[in-house]
Amino acid sequence: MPLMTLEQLSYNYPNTRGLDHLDLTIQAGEFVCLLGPNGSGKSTLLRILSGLATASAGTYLFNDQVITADYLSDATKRQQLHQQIGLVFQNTDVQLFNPSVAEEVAFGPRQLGLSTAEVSQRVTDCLALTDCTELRERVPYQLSGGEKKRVALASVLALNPSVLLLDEPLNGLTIAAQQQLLTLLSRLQTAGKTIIMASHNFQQVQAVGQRFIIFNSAHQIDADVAGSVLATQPERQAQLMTL
Amino acid sequence: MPLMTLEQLSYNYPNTRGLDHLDLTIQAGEFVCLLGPNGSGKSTLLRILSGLATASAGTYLFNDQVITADYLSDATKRQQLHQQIGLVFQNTDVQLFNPSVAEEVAFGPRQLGLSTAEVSQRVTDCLALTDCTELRERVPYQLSGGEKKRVALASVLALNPSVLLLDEPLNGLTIAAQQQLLTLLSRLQTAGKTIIMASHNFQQVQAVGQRFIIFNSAHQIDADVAGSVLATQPERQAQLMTL
Amino acid sequence: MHIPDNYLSPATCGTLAVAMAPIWTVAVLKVKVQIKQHRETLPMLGIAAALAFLIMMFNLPIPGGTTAHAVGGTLLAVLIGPWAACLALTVTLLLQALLFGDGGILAFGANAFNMAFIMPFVGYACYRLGQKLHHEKLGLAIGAYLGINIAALVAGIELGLQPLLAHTASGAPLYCPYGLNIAVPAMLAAHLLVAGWVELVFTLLVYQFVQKVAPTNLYQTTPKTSQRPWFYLLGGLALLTPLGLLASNTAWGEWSPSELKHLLVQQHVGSTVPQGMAHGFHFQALFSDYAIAGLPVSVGYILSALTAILIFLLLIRGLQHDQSTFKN
Amino acid sequence: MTNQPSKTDLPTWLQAPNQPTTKRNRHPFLARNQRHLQALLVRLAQPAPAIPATRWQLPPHIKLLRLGLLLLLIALINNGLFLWGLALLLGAQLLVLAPSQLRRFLRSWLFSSLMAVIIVLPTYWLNGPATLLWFGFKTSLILANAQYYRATTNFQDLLTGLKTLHCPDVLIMTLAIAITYLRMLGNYLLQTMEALSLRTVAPAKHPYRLIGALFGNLYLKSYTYALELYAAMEARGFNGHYAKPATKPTRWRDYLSLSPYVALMALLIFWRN
Ligand SMILES: Nc1ncnc2c1ncn2[C@@H]1O[C@H](COP(=O)(O)OP(=O)(O)OP(=O)(O)O)[C@@H](O)[C@H]1O
Ligand SMILES: Nc1ncnc2c1ncn2[C@@H]1O[C@H](COP(=O)(O)OP(=O)(O)OP(=O)(O)O)[C@@H](O)[C@H]1O
Ligand SMILES: [Mg+2]
Ligand SMILES: [Mg+2]
Repeated sequence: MPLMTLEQLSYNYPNTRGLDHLDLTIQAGEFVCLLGPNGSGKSTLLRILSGLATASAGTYLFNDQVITADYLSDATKRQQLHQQIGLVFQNTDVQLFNPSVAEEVAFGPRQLGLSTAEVSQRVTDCLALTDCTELRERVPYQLSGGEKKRVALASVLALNPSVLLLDEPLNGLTIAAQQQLLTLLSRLQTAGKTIIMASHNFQQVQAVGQRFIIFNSAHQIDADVAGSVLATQPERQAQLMTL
Repeated sequence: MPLMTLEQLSYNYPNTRGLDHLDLTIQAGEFVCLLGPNGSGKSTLLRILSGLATASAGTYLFNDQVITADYLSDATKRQQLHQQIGLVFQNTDVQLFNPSVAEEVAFGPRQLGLSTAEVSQRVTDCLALTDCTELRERVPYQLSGGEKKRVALASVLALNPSVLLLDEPLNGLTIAAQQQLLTLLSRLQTAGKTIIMASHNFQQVQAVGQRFIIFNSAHQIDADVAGSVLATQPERQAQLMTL
Repeated sequence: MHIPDNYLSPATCGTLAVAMAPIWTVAVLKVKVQIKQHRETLPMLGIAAALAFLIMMFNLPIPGGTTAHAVGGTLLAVLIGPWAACLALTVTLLLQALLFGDGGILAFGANAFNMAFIMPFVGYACYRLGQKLHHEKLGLAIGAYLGINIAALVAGIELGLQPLLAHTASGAPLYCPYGLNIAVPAMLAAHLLVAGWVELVFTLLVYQFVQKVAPTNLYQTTPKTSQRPWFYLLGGLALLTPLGLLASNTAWGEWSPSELKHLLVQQHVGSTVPQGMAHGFHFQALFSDYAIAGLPVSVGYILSALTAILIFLLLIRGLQHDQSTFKN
Repeated sequence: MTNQPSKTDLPTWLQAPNQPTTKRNRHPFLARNQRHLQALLVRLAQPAPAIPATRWQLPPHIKLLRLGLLLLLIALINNGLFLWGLALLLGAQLLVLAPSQLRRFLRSWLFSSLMAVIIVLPTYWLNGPATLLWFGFKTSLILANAQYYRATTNFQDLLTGLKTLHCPDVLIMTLAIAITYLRMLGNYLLQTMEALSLRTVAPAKHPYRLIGALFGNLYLKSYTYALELYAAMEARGFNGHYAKPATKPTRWRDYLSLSPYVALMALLIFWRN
């Protein structure tokens, strides 16, 4: 049973098209990279997958449930979906709203009804994983761009979602931090999480991604290749490098 | 006469340090790249240079004028400064406030009192340079991340400032767009503009930058090397690659 | 609390708009000084206006299962200063009236008076008083609650005076049909019981957040300022009273019952003279236990003008007290 | 900085699959507010298109003056026939609207009129139907005129109109910034609420505390934005004065278009004395 299935899914913004008739199946445990030019629909797809927006046409199935506006209007069902899917926004500014970094990360776990000790354990772990331990007592909105990005990731990780959606998580990180993040993501995948990540930099994600979905500027999927296949196609790799 | 001079300049945010005793001289016509870990002070330096913030200690001279809070409180002087220095923010969302992309780009030239024909010429040119022609009638806040970045750049270019400060302008752009932007910047430099750009990706800016200022996580300048010197130091290059 | 159009007579609207004029003038002058010191004040004004708009459209859950929204007058006054808040709220109200159909266009002056003047200033005065007594949060809470309730009271009075000020010869009200005995309790009950608490909780929580995260971003008071503007204001109000008298006495196009019957018959709406018209005294009877009802309209108007002035004096008293204590 | 493998060793809880909890969420207010905000943003993104240029467009300030005069007249006049005439006049103007615009006009006009009538409904029992009818008629006429103005005026026109009527610069600037920021802050608030709802995996114990954080953040954020935006605007030549795009000079016939209303008003005052 696939984890997520899109069938002829389209999404229209008020005046523009966001996605155009996508067909896509994602299995649990995959590491998928979304690539494509600016404005091709990567962020839009992640919004659909996370249930922030619902398809204008076509269907989206998550765990064999059709996700519609109706489905999402049921608070309990929406909550269940959100527990399983974590999204790190492209603009992480909007994601941080608590008065301190520690509280930001504790926000999710606390809702789950974990004990105080468990919550603080999670906070410490997540901050360590994303190298934010020193920022613990800082105010999120007063951080530098890259710091915000890492805190946002930590706050999503703390929920331990089984599907992680990441919208250009490498942007604004130093090369070292990028490497560290990619390693972390591979580990998470090994631990059974599904990871879907939008990125521009094929070179960086090449090593970790197992499947590459390439959008074109018509908001459609141009190609959907497995990493193993790609490894045998050097000319395609070269083309992706200069996307 | 140097264009910009910093002397023992420090900047403190309410609770944290932003910059720690910088000494720096920048000549007109240079292409300077700022590198360094997250939170090392790159954005803060650009804010100081653009007159958005003033030093907590030390002095900043622009064209032999000491830029202080007093100096900036004079509207005419502040405006003169701002007209010479254009800044593209790290979070470009803040920069876009007009109802359409065309108006966004036209805002500056119109304020300068150019004729309607000149204004529309500039708009067309700037949109073409940044590959935004198709976005002309779109609403700025409804663009994708990378599109916003390009529009913000176009709107600053339209003013034809003599100094361009760019805070991580490559983030979120596709590799092709990054290349195009870098070429554009080199051309601008050839045309006599001073360009100061913060970036994480040494590899990408290596080809265009003529001088590299490397910050450390103590908010100080670690190294300040010319591109020509760097070319003879492969081990240093390798180190910068993994910064 | 947005009063829509046609609830207030044009005379009342005019009076309140003119009453706002000196306040706006002072606010613009004050804010100009503020801009000189902190140039971010100008964009901050616009932003505060946008913020107020968002606050007013944000539905907050209340225990009964329904929702209410806060106005944020007191909160803005504490965040950006009362004068700036006055201007910002004015802009919000203008925007709502002209582009979003929230609150009347003619009634703009009245709405501005209630929500952009009374609310922030009452709230701010309480806050400063609390600050002086080292209970600023208590002051703020009381200010938020009192601010919205006094504004509601004034709105209720404005509405409730209409049947007295403007009616046809036979006594049928031309504008808001509810007298003081209905309008005031209705407005007050809604605000004392629900809206006031919503405003209080909302104000406190946002304030707490800002204070915890960035205390420097709260409005820092500047030392004592002159009292003169207040007297201009009072003078203006006093001058306006006769004007209101002129405008409010009778209505044009006397609307006699027989004429109306004719009209209504023509439109097949009804063939008899409407109840309220035929028994115009019913209306009077409703107000019979009201002392004002027996008085000529002009006297009633003067009384209400006096009441308004008195409320102002009380307000000023509050502000004065805390300003002079701030000096030491 | 080197990559330490220990840093990315996963803690055990992160390796385990998550256990979904099911608790009822009693506060769907976030979702509702999201919808409202979305509607607002859509509205702000597509300012009402002005009526297709017929013979001549009224300049913005004349439009504003006309609206004021009209509303004042309707409020003052208590003669059914006159009001009827004004209603016909408006109806004729409505004919020029595009069908879709007309539908939108009708929808919001009917809705707001209904609201107004509901509020005064109890007067039916107090004063009889006449007061109710009369009030309802006048109110809906006023609302229709205001709504017509809204349907045919975009934001820029309003600003230009106010500017021509010599509104203080501070006010116009504030208005201009307010509408800009309404878009930005609205968008920011919407996205934050989306992010919040994604992480609201169980009923919030203190929904109000969340709201405090939401708006507290919005304020602080906007404070920073204020500084940066102002610099960005100044950097682009903005000098504290609102530069309006050149407008056509007002012609005599623009003023003439106001004359019926002025005449009516004069009549009104004259008649009364
Ligand atoms: N809020 C919005 N309203 C209207 N159109 C939008 C909105 N957000 C995005 N779009 C448009 O939808 C299309 C897809 O946008 P999307 O954000 O998904 O692109 P993307 O692939 O994430 O691009 P980027 O790499 O620049 O982030 C683009 O044409 C964009 O202009
Ligand atoms: N508004 C603020 N308030 C308080 N501290 C801040 C603020 N902005 C940045 N800082 C802090 O100042 C230091 C320098 O930040 P700056 O934004 O200049 O870093 P940067 O080099 O641009 O980092 P990045 O690569 O992540 O963008 C950091 O420690 C940061 O946490
Ligand atoms: Mg995107
Ligand atoms: Mg930065």
